[in-house]
Amino acid sequence: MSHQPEKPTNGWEPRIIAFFCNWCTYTAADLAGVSRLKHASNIRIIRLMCSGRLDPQFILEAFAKGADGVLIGGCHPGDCHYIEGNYKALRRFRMLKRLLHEMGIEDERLRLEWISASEGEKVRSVVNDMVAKIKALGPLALPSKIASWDEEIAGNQELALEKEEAQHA
Amino acid sequence: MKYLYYPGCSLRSTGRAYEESMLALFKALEIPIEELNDWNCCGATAYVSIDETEAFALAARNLELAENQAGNGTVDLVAPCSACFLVLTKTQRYLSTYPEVSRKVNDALKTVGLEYEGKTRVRHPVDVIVNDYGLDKVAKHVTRALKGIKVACYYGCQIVRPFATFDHPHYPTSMDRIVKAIGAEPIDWPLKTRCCGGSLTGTIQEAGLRLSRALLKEAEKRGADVIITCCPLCQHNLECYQGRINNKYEETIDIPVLYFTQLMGIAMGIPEKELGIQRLFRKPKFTSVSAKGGEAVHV
Amino acid sequence: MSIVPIIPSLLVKDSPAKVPRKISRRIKFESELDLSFGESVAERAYGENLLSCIQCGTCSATCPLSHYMDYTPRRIIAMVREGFKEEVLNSLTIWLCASCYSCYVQCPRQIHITDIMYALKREAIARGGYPPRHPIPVLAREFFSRVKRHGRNTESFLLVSLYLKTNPFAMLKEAWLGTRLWLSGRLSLKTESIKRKKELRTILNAVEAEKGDGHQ
Amino acid sequence: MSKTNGHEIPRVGFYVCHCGHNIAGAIDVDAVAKYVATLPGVVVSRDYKYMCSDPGQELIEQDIKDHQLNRIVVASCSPLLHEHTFRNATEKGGLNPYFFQMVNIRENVSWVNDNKAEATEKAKDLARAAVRRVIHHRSLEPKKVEIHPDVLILGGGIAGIHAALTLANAGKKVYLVEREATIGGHMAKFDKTFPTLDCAACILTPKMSDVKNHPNITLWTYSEVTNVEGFVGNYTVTVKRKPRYVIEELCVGCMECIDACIYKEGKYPDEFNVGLSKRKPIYVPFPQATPQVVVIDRETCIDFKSGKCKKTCIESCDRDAIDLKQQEKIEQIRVGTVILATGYQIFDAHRVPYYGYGKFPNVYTSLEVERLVNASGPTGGELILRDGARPKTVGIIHCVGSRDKNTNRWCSRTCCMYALKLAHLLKEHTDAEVYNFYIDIRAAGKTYEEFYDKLLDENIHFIRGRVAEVTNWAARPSEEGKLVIRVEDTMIGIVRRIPVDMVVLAVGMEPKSDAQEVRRLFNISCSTEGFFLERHPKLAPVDTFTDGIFIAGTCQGPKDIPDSVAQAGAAAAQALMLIDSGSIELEPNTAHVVQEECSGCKSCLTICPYHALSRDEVKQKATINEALCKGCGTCVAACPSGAIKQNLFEDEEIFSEIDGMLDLQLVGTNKG
Repeated sequence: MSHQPEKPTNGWEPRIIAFFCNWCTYTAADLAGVSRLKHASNIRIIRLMCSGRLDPQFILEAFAKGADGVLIGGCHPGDCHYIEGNYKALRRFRMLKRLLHEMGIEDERLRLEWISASEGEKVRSVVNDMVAKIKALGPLALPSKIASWDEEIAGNQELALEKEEAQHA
Repeated sequence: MKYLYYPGCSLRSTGRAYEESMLALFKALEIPIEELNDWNCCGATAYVSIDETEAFALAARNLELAENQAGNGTVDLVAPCSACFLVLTKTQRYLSTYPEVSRKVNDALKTVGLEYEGKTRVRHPVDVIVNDYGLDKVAKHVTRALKGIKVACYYGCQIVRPFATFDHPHYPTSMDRIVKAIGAEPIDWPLKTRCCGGSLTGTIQEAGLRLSRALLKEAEKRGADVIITCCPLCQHNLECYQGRINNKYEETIDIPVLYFTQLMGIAMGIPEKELGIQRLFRKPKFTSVSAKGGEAVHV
Repeated sequence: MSIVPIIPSLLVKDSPAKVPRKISRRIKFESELDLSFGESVAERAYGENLLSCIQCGTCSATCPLSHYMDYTPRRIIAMVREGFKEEVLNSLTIWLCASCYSCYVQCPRQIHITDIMYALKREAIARGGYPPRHPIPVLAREFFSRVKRHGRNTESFLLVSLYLKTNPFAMLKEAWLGTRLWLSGRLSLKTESIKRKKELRTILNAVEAEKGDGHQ
Repeated sequence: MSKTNGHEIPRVGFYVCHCGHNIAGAIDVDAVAKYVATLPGVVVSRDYKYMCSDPGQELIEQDIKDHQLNRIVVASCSPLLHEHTFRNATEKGGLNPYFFQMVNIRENVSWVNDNKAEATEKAKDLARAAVRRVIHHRSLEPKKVEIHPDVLILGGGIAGIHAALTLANAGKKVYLVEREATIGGHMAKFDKTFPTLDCAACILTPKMSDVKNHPNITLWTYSEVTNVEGFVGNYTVTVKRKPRYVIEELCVGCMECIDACIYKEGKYPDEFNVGLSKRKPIYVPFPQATPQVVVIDRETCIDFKSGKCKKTCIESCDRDAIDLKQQEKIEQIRVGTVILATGYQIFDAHRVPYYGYGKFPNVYTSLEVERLVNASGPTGGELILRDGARPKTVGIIHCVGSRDKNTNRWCSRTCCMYALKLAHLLKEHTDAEVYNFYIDIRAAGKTYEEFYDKLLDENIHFIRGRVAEVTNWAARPSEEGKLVIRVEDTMIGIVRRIPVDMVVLAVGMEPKSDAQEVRRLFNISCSTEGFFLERHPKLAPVDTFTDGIFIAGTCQGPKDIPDSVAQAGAAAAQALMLIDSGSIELEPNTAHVVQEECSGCKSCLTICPYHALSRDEVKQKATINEALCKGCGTCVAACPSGAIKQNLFEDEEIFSEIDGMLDLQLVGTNKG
């Protein structure tokens, strides 16, 4: 297993997982499509009924499985289809942001945006902006970091060395 | 708050009276202002016609120098000449709107170790007086009543559009409000933002003169005693070519054209000499009327 | 830069209502057009909306100079779009634009018409396709080189060199105004200049070096 | 392969749709199908021209039978469009419809990406995620809810009136709620209607009285909806009935009280005549107002302002209908469906000061001119200007506040035609020279073009050009005292100055200023422009994204009377469909508590906005009332022990979707 963070190479493209609520932001992304508003292809959208469904674990899972950024899209304050799910999302987002900060994950990698069903243009600009910012940061490569942390915790330095040697061979 | 002052080339020659009167006015109102060190040409109209990016770079150097001279925080750079004001605000707008412009200009600035961070705000003296200083305070400085004097406020094109935000691009009112504050009477004048002809009075002169003539005639028709402007080129066109317009089109127009700072200065009793009144070709006929408690008579 | 010589050929006359009684052949073949002209101008002039023009004529109607133009601004936009490069670059319209930005603020499609006019002027100057001794390009060139040398412009010197390069006799016509200006202290004969000239030149040279793809 | 819920071995069928050129033009669909075929669990992987077509759906049905498929994934357009279609196909093939997952590779991929290689990669990622997700899907039953047969219609303009009558005639009970003191809306203010030139009042007022007299319609004017709760089939709506200080049931509309008012003349701007005349504080909006009930405006009535009025109005009423102490009334109603027909407002011409509205008295908006030419208008149909003169020349400026990025971008659709109509009427009333200044004439409608032809024959001027300014700057003696219009005649290519006596601004239509509040109240969306958003622009033009809420008329976008009426009929039919079917199937995306895993911590109890969660005090565990649950999933995310599950959005489903998208391959292994 390699411990070096993957350096940004010419081939590297950030991967961003987006969680969009069904009523506002997902519809806005559809609108962006219908309006042919071209944007960076680095985003992968997961549809939830409400941003309130967003379990912080989903975000951690995304980072842990190799996402370079996570974007959350919900209805504007006061517009939630389920009255106040977006406020819950905001609270969890703030909490998680602090946690990620502790973990050394840059602020720009987790983003929350209120995008209403009519704001197809905003989907484009937010995605493009986020991709540009994450490109500037480079890969997060959390999976390999986690692997090295795990091994450190286990104190299993020898095993790590062995594996490295095996790879060189 | 201290303002930085960007004179521009015109205020050092044809627009000298504008500089003199503005500085005298700021002094009287106790608005602190200091000249921008080593400012260069803004990169006006003529320069843009040759190389636009270089023009942006010229303007950006001034913005950067202002930022530098001010130290930290934002800084207000006062540009009285309309053309300079436009070019500087436009540069700022385009630097923030078009990443390509911003990259080219900043790369060029970097070659001499400069970097513009976007902390300069370009201001026009009209904006500063109306929105920062306040007309209530202006009114308190008035010592000569200009009552009954009808003033046509001429904004010209480039201070209200398209990048300024302090007034309406079609129907600006800032100067009209200044005129009211100093006790004179602004007239309703539909041509207040119509072009005076700009540099065409020199190049394709007949077209330029006709534009100035339309402005002068309408001001005369609406009973203006004086036209005030806030741009050295407008002032030059409307004043210096009045004789030629009269000759050419058999008109008998005779309207003094003052900088708004001069009119304010007169109302505040600042000596004529400090306001550069002696440099005018057509002197205002009411300047000698001192109105200590009495009514000013306009001729 | 206000007192500049006048070229007799550019004097404005009221246009005759009568059409000259001469038959002329007017037709345009697609092969005579430069079909990429519109896009290339749009790209250079922050005219990203140029192609969205609906030909409503607001620009022409709000323009204080459109009645002196050979083509109204609206027609210039249409011609740029359709690739009438020769007509556009040889038109008087682009030189009559006084940069008052009326059209820029009122255009319902938010087309940066003033910027487009500048881009056309630059292209015309660059290829030399303007009338000889035309004062506007000469003025622009003189201004450009003075600022490049000194960092500032001295209006009096600008004018003198301009007269010499266009129409020396016109200087006499304007002399009275110059004298009055000089007497009232409004025409300085001292060369205006900045201190760090080298710094400025380095910046401008850097911009120039950056070019190369022909974009300005 | 990971476990499946049915303990069966997953057999996934995958289908990627070309959507003609829409998808196949931007994504290498063949490569996607070939790639998905290599994924674990996938038995069939195909690409097909149009998956939503009958043969496309049959393909799924047939494959389920032939290959014993137990999971289906279709990569095509947005699930908001065709999820239902493919669930049906899945069901027809013999599977539970929820063993299906959709991949959006059109709106989310092919339409927004230019680079074919990148788009194909993205499509593969999304397909892989869906394949992994669908394996976890469970068999579910849709939730059924009853539909309450009563309908609320908001807005009493022509659209609301028509929808109300349609439903009432079908035997349904309708509540028609109108904010103003009368129904009729904008149409009641119009003079003639294009292109037939029949009088608006003549065709509208009979319908207004039908509304008033219909036994199935409850008409509440001067009323506003303040709160909406519930969901499709079961809405509880709170209506505030503002006091009009006249008892509606007693007033017969004799108007003697108005004559008796201590104001001898009208003093305040008359809203119905758009400020062109004055009314008293006690008034009836217009002669045919429905209901025929007087209203007292507390803002202007002396008694409300000072308490020192002789109250002559009260004395004059022999039915004692005036009650100055009347309070507002709150009504609560239950309805199953709602039709919003809240209309539009005209563009405020002050926003384009270069046309001089508000500065020059002889510059009018088109709505003011409608009143001016109307026989019951402020001048009795005499066309005289504010200064008392008759105009000899009139300029009508089109597209004021339309097709302009600085104000409103859209075409208001009706202005061309009503401007033509006004041109005709002005010519007829005054024989003036009438100029139309237009950008394009849009006369697309049955017999509209013919109307335009007629106008041309009437010798009305049509100048193609957008006016730059209206001034009182006279450049010639002939322009003195006139309003001067400056325009380029773009057909001739020359700038013209045209002096006129009267300017008419053909103002556009825009969303009502409170459209956003109404939208929130009913939980629907607005388009970028601010009009209410329909579920699908072509196929569901009167539905919204919220079940049971329909839209009709100009609140959805600019349209003329025939189109508003057509939409109103359509909305009524949609409501009828729900009501008569008696019930509706809802997404089974509700949450439930797995009792064994619940620790009884109560974290979830306060979080539910619908109070669907409660605590079983005996078992010390949370339970969910599925009838109340709307399926947002907020409680699921909040449960610390993972005991709450949301159907269709279970943790495993979402985790597998995330994992599938990222397809983590640690260095050293081969990338798929």
